[in-house]
Amino acid sequence: MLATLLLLPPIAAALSLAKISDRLRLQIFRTTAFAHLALSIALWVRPGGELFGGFVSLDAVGLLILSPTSALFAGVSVYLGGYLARAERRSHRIFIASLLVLEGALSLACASQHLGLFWVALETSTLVSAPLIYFHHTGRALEATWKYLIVGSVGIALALLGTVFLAIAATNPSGGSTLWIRDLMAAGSHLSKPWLHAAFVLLLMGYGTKMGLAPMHAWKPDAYGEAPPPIAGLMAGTFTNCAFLGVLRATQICAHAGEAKFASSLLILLGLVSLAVAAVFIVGQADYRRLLAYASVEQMGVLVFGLGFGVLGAQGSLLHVLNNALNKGILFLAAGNLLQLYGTSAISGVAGALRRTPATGALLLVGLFAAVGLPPFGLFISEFMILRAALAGGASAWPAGLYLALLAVIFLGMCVAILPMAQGDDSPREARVAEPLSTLLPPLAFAAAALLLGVYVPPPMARLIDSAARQMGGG
Amino acid sequence: MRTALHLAILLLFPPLLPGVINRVKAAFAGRRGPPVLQLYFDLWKLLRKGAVYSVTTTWIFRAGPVVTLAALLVAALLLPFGGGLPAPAAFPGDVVLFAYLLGAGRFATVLAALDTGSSFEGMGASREVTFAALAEPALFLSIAGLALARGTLSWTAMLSGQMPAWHLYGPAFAMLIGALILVALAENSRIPFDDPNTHLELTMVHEVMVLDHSGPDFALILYGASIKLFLLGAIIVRLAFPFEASIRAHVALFLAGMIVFAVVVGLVESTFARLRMNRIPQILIAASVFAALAMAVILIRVNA
Amino acid sequence: MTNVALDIALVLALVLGVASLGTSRLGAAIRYFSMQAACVAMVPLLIETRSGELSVHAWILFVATMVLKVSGVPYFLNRSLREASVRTEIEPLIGFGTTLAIGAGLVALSFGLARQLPLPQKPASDLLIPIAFSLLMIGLLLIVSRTKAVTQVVGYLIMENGIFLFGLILIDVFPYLIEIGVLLDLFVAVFVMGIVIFHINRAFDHIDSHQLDSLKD
Amino acid sequence: MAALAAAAVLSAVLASRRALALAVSAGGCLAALALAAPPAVQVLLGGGTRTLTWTNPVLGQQALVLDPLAAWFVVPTLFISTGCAVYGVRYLLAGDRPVGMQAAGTNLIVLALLTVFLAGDAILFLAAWELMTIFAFLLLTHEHDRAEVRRAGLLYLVLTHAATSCLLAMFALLSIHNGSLRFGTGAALSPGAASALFTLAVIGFGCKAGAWPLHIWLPAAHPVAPSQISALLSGLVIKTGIYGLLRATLLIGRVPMTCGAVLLGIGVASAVLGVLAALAQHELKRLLAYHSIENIGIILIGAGLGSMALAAGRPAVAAIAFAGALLHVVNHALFKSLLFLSAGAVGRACRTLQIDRLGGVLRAMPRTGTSFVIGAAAICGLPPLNGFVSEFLVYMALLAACAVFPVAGQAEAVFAFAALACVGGLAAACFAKASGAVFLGAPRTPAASDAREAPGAMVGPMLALAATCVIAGLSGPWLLRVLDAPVQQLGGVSLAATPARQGLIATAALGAALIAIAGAIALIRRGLLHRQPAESSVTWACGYAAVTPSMQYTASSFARPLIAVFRGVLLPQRRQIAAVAPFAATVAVEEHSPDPVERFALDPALRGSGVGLALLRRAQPTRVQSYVLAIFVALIALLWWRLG
Repeated sequence: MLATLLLLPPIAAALSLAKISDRLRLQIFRTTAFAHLALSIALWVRPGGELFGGFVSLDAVGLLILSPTSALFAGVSVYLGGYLARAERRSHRIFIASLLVLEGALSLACASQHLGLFWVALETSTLVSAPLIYFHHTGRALEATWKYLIVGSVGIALALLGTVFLAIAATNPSGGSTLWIRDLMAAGSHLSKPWLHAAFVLLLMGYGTKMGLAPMHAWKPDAYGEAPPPIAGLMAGTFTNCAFLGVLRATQICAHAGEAKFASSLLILLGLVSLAVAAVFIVGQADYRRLLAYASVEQMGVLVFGLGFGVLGAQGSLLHVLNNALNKGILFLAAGNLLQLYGTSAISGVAGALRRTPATGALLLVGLFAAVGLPPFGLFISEFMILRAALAGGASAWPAGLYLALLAVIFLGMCVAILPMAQGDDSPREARVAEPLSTLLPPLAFAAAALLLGVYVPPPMARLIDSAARQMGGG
Repeated sequence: MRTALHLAILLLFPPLLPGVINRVKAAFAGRRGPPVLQLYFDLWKLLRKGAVYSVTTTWIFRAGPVVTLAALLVAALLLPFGGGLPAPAAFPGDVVLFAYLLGAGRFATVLAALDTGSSFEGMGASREVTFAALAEPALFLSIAGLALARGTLSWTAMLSGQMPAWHLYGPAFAMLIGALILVALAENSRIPFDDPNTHLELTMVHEVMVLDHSGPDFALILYGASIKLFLLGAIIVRLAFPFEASIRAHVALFLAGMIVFAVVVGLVESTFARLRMNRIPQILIAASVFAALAMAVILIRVNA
Repeated sequence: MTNVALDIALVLALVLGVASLGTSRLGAAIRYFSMQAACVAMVPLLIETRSGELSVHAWILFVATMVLKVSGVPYFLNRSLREASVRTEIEPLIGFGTTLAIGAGLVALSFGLARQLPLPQKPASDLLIPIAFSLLMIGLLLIVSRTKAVTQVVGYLIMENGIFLFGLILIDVFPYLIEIGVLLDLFVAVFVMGIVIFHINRAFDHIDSHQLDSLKD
Repeated sequence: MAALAAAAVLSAVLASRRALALAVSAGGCLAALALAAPPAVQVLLGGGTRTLTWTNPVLGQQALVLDPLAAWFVVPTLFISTGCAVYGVRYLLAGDRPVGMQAAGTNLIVLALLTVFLAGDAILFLAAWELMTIFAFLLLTHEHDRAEVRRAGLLYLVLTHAATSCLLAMFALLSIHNGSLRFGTGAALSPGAASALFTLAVIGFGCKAGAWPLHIWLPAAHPVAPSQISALLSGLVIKTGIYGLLRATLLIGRVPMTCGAVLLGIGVASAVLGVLAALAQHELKRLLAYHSIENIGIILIGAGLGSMALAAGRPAVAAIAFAGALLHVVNHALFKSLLFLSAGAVGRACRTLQIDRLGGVLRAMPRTGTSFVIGAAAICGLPPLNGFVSEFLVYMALLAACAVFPVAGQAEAVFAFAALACVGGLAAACFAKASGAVFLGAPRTPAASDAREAPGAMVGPMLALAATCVIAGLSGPWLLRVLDAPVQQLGGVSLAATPARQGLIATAALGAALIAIAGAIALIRRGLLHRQPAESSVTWACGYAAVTPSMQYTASSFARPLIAVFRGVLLPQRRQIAAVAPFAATVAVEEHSPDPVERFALDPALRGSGVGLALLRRAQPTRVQSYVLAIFVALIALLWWRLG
């Protein structure tokens, strides 16, 4: 089952490269994405075993990150039908193929048990997302793509270095070493401390660049601001989570080596810096796509911040991963609808969406409320869990206080920006616009899922989060 | 029996006070002045007259005097006239009800004044509420001071058997009396706050509010005003003459005290000039300061 | 003997890196990189000869690096350069002299940093780690200080060479497949960057990333 | 509750059928009333609690708990929301905006309110709390095409959320201390920790309640909302802040006396500054909004005093104080919603709520006007109406505290006592101004003279509320019974064992006496007038014949002397166009008193941080080289920090 899941996207990618119509390509994508979703749901019921000599196997954390990835791809595959129909005509050959490779690479990243393989998967996903960002072929998109590539490459290079350092740290007396995650965890306190520390810094910086943690975040607003919104949503909701998986693995290893304190100081620092940077740029933001990008920086900050507080915090962070993915799905897809409807991504150019297109307007509001951590959406629960962990575990209340204050500032910024888009006077009054169902259903489904996670976390998921979080506790 | 005596004093005695005041003022001015019982005659005459109502008025205008008088009468039920004559109704906290009943009466009068739509009555109402709001802290501080000094929340207990208290709190009580006299003068629209005898509407406070009332309504208002004067006077008199005696002597003492009070008011009216409107708030605030000082003294003594 | 050869290869890689900091011609920068990659490619073989037999792994690594980095990558870069009219770095963000000075400082820093990180096992050469760090720093410096897109790719590649050197400390930790994957990814990266440079060239009529600054808040 | 949820869904579905959706919404409220009121009343009368628990996979045990304190808030919520929903049907149908959101939102906010009161664990409480904020926001931005409405909504949302951050922290800390998210009783905390938690609670709940100086959202939000929503907000939503504070005092347990003293101080500040600001308002609903701040202040005086008394070991005083606070919560809910509803009816009939443009509305709208006047008298605390009873208890508690507190507490109690007296006087002045200028006299503009009485569906709830105000004022002995359980929960002793018992009974009796005496006097008066027919004439204007309505004393002039006395606090701004020549065409004087907190704290803070953030944003790099440089520098810095 796991093998099918991993092999399906690349095969479909190859298929879509053949000379076939764009409609068929989209169909292939949709079918693959839904098959992928079905398979990953099936994996919840019957966990897959080890594959390829143990290189690939889905553990609790992997499954937790794979599931929203899969769901987001399925949603976007539906959404693209409506979106592309309204976008300019252009061959989708590379676009669809890249999407499929991306899905494959991300699935591989989730399932890889070897840090080298993980790195390869993530690097692949970085490269294939370049054509996705460049989809609209504008000068600005080109600039964004270039920046994304350079910054992303530097970041991923640092991650590679970190991986190598980890291997050096794990050198055993006989000269052998390992990059198997389970071996690294088992090595525990035998890891060489200075190299482990350096490795952790590099991995955090490297995968942090991919996540978009400040100060490595600068590519993010550019890329999300210029990529087609569904692609930006995919990146914000899946790609960054997979990069977070890298940070998670590194933290896991650190925790098992008894260096949890070292890791958490860095995680908390970067988390707070990300929150602060996001707060500065969210307040007064003039472009809603860039706004969402900074919101993503914020969420990433919350993720690593939570990870800095032991098992409790990791629980919150893992739940947050799921919620954030769904939330990004809602917001970016709604933003895509607005972009197509109003033809601008300037906040001042959009007003009265609730009147003009009630469904998208409502989605925007729901997405906003979910993003800023209001109930009944899941982010409320996960942010509260993280706060609680921060207060319970922290030696001082400062990080928790800063976290709350920054979240409040971000709340202000997001509301100031988005509320007038949804509400407000849409004069000159234009007729209501009927939107295709395909661009409404996916975000609605995400909203429903986000609501569900806020009200009731299914017990299997709760158990999985619990067991995954325990890995962060060391020992 | 005692209640009946209390009610009799309450209902019959008050209109005498304005008469006394007027006689004192006349004496100071070298005139003979109206008879002491003038107000009784006026009331009798007014009650038999008809009434004229402005076309702008509503039930509020008609209800004003009624509610005012009713509130004052109920307030009067809470006030003891001395050891032999406890209040017909006494309970912990009646001091607050008393003050709020005065407020209710004022509110009704003010609304009735505003109902006429006249700018003069609006002006009077505005002044009335302003001065009342500023007098409120002085009254309540005095009440709190007494309550603290006597360890009770009821008028009846507060104003009886207070000889020992005077020994302990003498200076404080003196200041309280000063504050209360100021409050009484302000509440009853007396000089130096207001001149009941002025003929220029622009300078009036209370009188201008009731310009449009006539006949029995006006009678109710005049009667109510005398009761109000009587009530505040009674507090001051009970506080200033803390003597207890047999009931008959006591009633005589109390009524004599009330007449002295009226004379004092008359003296004040004769020797002071009416203040400028914008000076009045300062005086009222000064009254509050008096009361607060008294309170401070009491606090020190209580905790000593 | 082999020790000396290893040291020579490493020092040569460093010198070539520093040279790329000093050159203004894009073609030369690509050439320096390619030569540096060749030096680095030799290192695994030289390390292994020190201990006696040469493993298959080392050979595969050598061949893959030679094919992909030494010939493939420069080929692509030169191709994207062919379209461009300007082939020199005219206005670097930081002057050549300054860059060289900073570069020297960073190399010194790298040697210092290497002292902070004693290897668990004694490495084949005590120059390995300092030079790996140096290449990393030089690469980053190149990216930061230059305006031409191609130079930045070269900077990235030099950085990558540094990481490759680190990887050589423990040859067998990466399975072949993953090692190849890493190299392939690098190659694809350069390929994609080449395409983007081509597009930039067409869209902006220059390959100067200097003017790519229209995206802001 | 199920009925409410169902009604919400139903009315959302029916959004296109305007009338039907609103009717269903009102029906939902009614059903909730019928279902939920009996158990709540039972709990109030019989004490005890009812609990419903379940287990959440990630958060552990959750529960809904109906204890006396919750029941005390639940009952008025049910009644008043039903009244508001019924009123809203006709009110909203008169407008031309979509009503689906209003219909569903009304049910949902009531649902959220009930959940807040019943929540038995931190997560449920916070979730319901925030949901209530969201729904309140959505409801009050009904007319969101107007910029001022959006601004008010935003201010509300952002401020209350910022305050909620404190609550998040407080509940998180509390749950860490208790080891569970379930609400316990009286955590045994060190005085320092208890004070910290209490401070967080005061900020968090105080903002929602509208306590000074966190009140700024309130006067902005209430006037722009539809009137029944203003009523709901002012009557119920801000009361959740009080509920939260009381619940928090139960959860935190014993706090040092200073905490209560601070709360009392906030209460006094809110009451005094609230009523002063109200006095300076020119718009009726804004004026009412400031009175909400004043009344919240009175409630906080009670709550703070109660907490002080508990700390001082005086449960009897605490019982009276808490009884006053609790009773005032309900009373304020009653008369404030009554006032907002009648103000809404006036606004709808006259198309303006500028006090100086109205006048004489009572004759056109007798039932609305009478309701308003009753509400006004009640809010001023005039006997025999309900407002008096609760203020009476607060006064009494203050007096009692004077006698038994340590000296600093005594001084503060005396100060609060005097301040409360002043507030009473000022409130009376303010409502004399409001009811006088709006309902009495002659209409000042054609809009006011064209007013027509509101339809029965709007008048009905108003009259019902007015009647409740009167009845509640006269039902002291009964109040003693229903108040007993929640007061015992908070203060530990029965109210019946305190002097408040006699006070409640006597005030009710004397209230009845007042009505009886007034009736008797009225009868006598009628008998006297019966003989002489009453004449009608124009108002006597001291000899001046050509009187016009515009010559009436305006509300602004009415309040002017008091504003002049308190100008040091109110800081009025005057704009004057003086007459330059005889018969000048334009002569104008305008005086506004913008909220000092907004003017001197909020606005400069926002402006300053806006400038600061803009400066930071300007430092943003735009070149890819800088992006990489940032990474480079961060890398070096982190390596230096952790390895160097």
